[in-house]
Amino acid sequence: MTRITYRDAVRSALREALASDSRVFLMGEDVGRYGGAYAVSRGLLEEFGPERIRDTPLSESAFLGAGIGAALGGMRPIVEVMTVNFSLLALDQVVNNAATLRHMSGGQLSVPLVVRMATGAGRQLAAQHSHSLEGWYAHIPGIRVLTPATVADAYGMLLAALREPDPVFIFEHALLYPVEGDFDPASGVADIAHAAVRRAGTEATVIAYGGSVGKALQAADQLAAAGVEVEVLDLRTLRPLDDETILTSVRKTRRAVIVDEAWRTGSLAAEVSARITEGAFYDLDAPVARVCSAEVPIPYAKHLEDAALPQPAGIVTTVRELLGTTRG
Amino acid sequence: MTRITYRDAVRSALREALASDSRVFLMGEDVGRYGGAYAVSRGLLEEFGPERIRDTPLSESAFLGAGIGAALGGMRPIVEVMTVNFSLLALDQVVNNAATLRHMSGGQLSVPLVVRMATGAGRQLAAQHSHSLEGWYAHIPGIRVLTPATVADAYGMLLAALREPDPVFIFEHALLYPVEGDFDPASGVADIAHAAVRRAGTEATVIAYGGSVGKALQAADQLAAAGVEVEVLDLRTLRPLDDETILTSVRKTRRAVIVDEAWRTGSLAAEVSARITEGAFYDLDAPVARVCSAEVPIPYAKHLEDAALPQPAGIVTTVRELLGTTRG
Amino acid sequence: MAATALSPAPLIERDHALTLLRGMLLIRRFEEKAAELYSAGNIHGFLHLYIGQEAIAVGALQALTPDDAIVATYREHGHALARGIPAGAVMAEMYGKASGCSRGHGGSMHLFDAGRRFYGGYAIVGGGLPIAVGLALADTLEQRARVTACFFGDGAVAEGEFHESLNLAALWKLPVLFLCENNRYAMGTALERHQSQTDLRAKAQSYNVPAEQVDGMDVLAVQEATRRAVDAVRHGGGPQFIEFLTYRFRAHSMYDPDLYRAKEEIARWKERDPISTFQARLREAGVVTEADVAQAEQEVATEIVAAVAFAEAAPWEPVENLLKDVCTGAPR
Amino acid sequence: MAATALSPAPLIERDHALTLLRGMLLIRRFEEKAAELYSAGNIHGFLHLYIGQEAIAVGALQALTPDDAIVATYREHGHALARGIPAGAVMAEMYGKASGCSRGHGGSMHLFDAGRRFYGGYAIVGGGLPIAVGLALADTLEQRARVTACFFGDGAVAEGEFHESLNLAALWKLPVLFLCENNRYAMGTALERHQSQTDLRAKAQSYNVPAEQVDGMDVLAVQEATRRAVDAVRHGGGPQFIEFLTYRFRAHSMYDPDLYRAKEEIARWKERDPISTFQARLREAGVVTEADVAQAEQEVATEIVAAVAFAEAAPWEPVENLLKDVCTGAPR
Ligand SMILES: Cc1ncc(C[n+]2csc(CCOP(=O)(O)OP(=O)(O)O)c2C)c(N)n1
Ligand SMILES: Cc1ncc(C[n+]2csc(CCOP(=O)(O)OP(=O)(O)O)c2C)c(N)n1
Ligand SMILES: [Mg+2]
Ligand SMILES: [Mg+2]
Repeated sequence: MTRITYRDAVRSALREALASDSRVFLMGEDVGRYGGAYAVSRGLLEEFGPERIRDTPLSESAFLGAGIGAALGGMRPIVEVMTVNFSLLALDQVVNNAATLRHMSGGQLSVPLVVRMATGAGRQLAAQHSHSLEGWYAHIPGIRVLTPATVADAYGMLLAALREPDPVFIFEHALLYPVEGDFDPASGVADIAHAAVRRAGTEATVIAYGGSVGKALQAADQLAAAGVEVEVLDLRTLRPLDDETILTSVRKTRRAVIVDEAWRTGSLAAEVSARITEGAFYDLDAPVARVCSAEVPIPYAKHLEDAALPQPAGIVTTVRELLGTTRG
Repeated sequence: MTRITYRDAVRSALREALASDSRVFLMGEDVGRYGGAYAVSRGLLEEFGPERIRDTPLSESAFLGAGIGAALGGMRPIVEVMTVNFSLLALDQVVNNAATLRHMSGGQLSVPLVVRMATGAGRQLAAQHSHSLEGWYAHIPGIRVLTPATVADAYGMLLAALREPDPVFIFEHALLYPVEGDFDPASGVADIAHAAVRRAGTEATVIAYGGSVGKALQAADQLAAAGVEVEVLDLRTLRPLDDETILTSVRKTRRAVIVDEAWRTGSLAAEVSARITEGAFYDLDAPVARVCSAEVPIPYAKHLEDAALPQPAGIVTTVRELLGTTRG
Repeated sequence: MAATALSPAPLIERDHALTLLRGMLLIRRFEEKAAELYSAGNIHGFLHLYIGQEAIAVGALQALTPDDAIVATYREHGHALARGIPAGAVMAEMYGKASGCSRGHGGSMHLFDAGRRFYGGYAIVGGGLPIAVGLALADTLEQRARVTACFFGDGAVAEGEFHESLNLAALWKLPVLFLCENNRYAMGTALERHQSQTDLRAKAQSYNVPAEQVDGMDVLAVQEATRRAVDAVRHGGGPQFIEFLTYRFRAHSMYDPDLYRAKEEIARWKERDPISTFQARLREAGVVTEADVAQAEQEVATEIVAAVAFAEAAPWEPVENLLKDVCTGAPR
Repeated sequence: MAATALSPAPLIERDHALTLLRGMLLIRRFEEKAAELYSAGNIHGFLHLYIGQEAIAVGALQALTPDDAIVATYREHGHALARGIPAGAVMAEMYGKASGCSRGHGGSMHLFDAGRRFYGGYAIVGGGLPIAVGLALADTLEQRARVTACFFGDGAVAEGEFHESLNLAALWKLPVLFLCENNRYAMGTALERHQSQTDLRAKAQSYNVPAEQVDGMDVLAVQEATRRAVDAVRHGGGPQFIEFLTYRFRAHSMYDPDLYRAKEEIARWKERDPISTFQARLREAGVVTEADVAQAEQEVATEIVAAVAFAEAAPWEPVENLLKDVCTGAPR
């Protein structure tokens, strides 16, 4: 076990995949000479050459679509879309091709494509560079959506994604890249079927994913200091959702708060809330609550951005309110 | 009061808008010579000329973006995107420009743009031509989302949209175009702030929008024949949602079923469910239920497509289950 | 557009002539039948007929080997049949049957045959081009001398995906053959009202992609031009672009009242019918006889009767299978 | 690229020369200060410096009237300042203050000034082009003889939105001036690795849009070429395209370690610094004196000190206003 950054974990998985399977290649804007906008692929061009570490023009739709085509052609492409914000330009390829080809062809075709992208806000990048659209992707049948929140998952989930015969979209929260965590180089492929309990607790379940898991844990610490033990669940995979782990926890704690950096209306948090209602209504002591982003194009100024995004303090307050509702 | 089709109602509103405001113009693929893919704009080219009824090339991103620019330039553009399926190609302009410009410019800019598009499945058009993505649009702060379900709304909501200083997206379910309904030519601008009770009832609230309202009413008829009176609510406007009307109804009936033609996971139905839980948890006699599309690229074959989409029978069954839960 | 001059020598070898003729006839009669079945309510959804453009699919696919790949649009019955997908499998698909080439999931707009490397069937205009680029990229990476042929219409040329795909293919010198079927209309919008530059070769050239303009009503011209282009592509020359000048004789789809084209324009183009003109040339040149043509018609008719019978008799996909092929199994 | 020859006669009238010089100096010094403030933690987010490209914004905007419109990218401090947005309002924006030209909502990448018809500040590459087309469409529909100038980089040329926008503008003969600042890199990707055809005029020409290539390091050449193009656009000639050959002297953004460019390449381009070469030419031609230059520097320095002071003193947007300008009021 060593300590490495999330960025290095992704790079290690890329390197391992490239080294062990000649069908694997990486393409995207500035993944080569530049080393990746977030320095994730730094050094890989030198190691694997320009055929397998391919810088693309600014053409999100074409190179994501080309990833689909290359997958159809037997390769195992890893497409890096620099950030989720730019992936809007390629959504047609995602929704209409990547997600449909297997079913629409009557099961003949397979699209073993992995798409990685940075997501999230929190760096004062303003309205066009701060989206959290993972929830949109989770709406699409035919693809899988992963949101590694830890160093171990950043590594293991990418390796797992490469084993899937269907398109897998991996969202890496940009604030996680420099974060350090424990890493076992022998850990290998991660389980991508289950959510994980990141902290056990009894009084409420705080459900989060990606960049919000850390905030949920911070809130849990603060609550624990005041004697309130909450369980923190990391969804890990947004599609398909692991209902069982969610419901098991909520049935135990009888209260749930979902944290989601997306705008509240139509967020993935709404889906989780609906599922909890559908699956554990009679076990709930209080309504399911959500802590999401304010419904505003994320502003540049720090104090405004902070106010727009979920924060540990807001999670703490919401948990307290939930407890208050039924206790007091 | 006369009876006209939904298609004619949209055309009447377009004609009225074009006649009364020289800043209004219509652009989109085949809106002119062809008369619109759904014949909505037939005759308008002859009446208003090619400057104001503009056929565009197949360039969804550019002509939707040009609509934004023209709105900034003082016009009142109506952009027709032939169907929601193709709007994926223009989502960058929607999310990053139309929705952000007012806020991102510190309130200096206004984008009085109206975008209309056909939506929905049910005509055996298969995976790439059967999307219901209104829920995605409803996620975006900075725009309004309307889903007229009646002839009166098809007319009045378009006129209302043209009065808004912000971008308004109108989703017209393609199956509604030939449907006839009552129309009062003097009705003018519709209220777009409120949901509407389409049928009063007491035992459950069936919440629907757009093309699903008719199915909800059919289900209500069947239930009524069996002595179960449900209330049918037409959301009408998906963003912003009219929480008050929803909660008032659900507090009365104590049970809710949401019908949504979108895929279940991450549907607008999830949002409505979450809001009901948040706002009326203690008034509920049973968990909120959803009737949505199956999570599959919509197949071509009729029996498969029918099985994939919400149907009145499924709504009836779901209502009965809800009632059963607490009664039996 | 230039009409191809009759070759002085026997224009073409008899067997091959009959292959081409039968290929075009199969498409024509198949689609006539499909239109009939559509009106009768046996086929639904959208149905885009290829009638008038048959020389392109038939001529171009002659130039490809079974190892090459094909990407087409929603107007792809012709390409599917010319590629050798059995008429029965295509018809059954349009009936929505489980024996259809896409198990009834796709319908007319989404024909697939993985074994024949027929990769669909794309109904979002321009959406197939990046896929073709990717298929070619796979071949390049694996150093396989295969070609990916990508068919699309003049309307697709306006889409951003066209632009991005041509640049990418050219930049990376990928073995893609871009085949533009310029039938002068994108739905009801005439070429000069959707392209500021109507000579579409100019587009390709702006990416440094060699481009040719070919009479799309002449199956031999199509075949020859495609052979040359395939040859260049296969030998590492990077992508090529061919603009076929053609016309659809029918409306855009079965929904289209076709009010935007002048009757005379349609009539003028019908004089250049790729099938009747080819037949006439062959007969004039003495390559085939009246009886040969009659026999070809007869064979095609029989094939179509069999295709319809196959489709009629074919089973439906059980509703229980609805969610079967969305993803593969559970995640590991 | 061709260097513009020195005019034999007095190259330029003194006042105008000083205007241009001061304009460029203001951008240069402003950005040097911004970089300093970024490192000091007063400015955050992304910061893309324009240093090296000043001749383009300054020269081009000379050719526009206050009635014309401007659309720019995330690298737009130069355009904003050249358009006359007060340096204080731009600096306050970068501080995230309510007195910023976008009330602190936009930051460096999203500068707006409706009154000056400065429509932003687009950070999705290519995303501003359709907006410019629409602004021009509004002018055409209202029969106003206004021009919309749209700035973008060489990288944007690969995006589908570039293609769609040029076709639309050309097809409808809209008064858009497409101004491509070809600084030879899209982030770390060199022109020849993102464009199959590196002569970008060929792209414009493929839409029948007249295109010129101009030395973007020569403010006078920029100004003259833009004037000619604006003239053609304003008089109904439809869109025009200018490719300015230029170079950014700094990294792509403050995050960029700039490892992909050769030191010598950077050094070579720095010899063609648009400010120092212009100063030298003016002095050689006797149009301005050393003292003039010193005074210009002094004025600019003063302006920047004032801008920083303004930004420092400016108020924050109250958090209560967070949701204020998302939509206007409640729906009626
Ligand atoms: C992106 C997109 N926009 C619009 C449509 C609707 N549509 C279907 S076919 C078509 C015309 C396409 O014309 P062209 O590319 O010339 O092909 P053709 O139909 O002539 O074969 C249009 C507008 C679509 N399918 N996809
Ligand atoms: C659609 C999109 N893709 C990727 C990015 C990330 N990105 C920002 S600037 C840039 C390079 C743009 O190069 P160019 O257009 O030449 O402009 P320059 O930065 O040289 O001024 C990239 C890739 C983006 N902002 N938008
Ligand atoms: Mg066409
Ligand atoms: Mg550049």
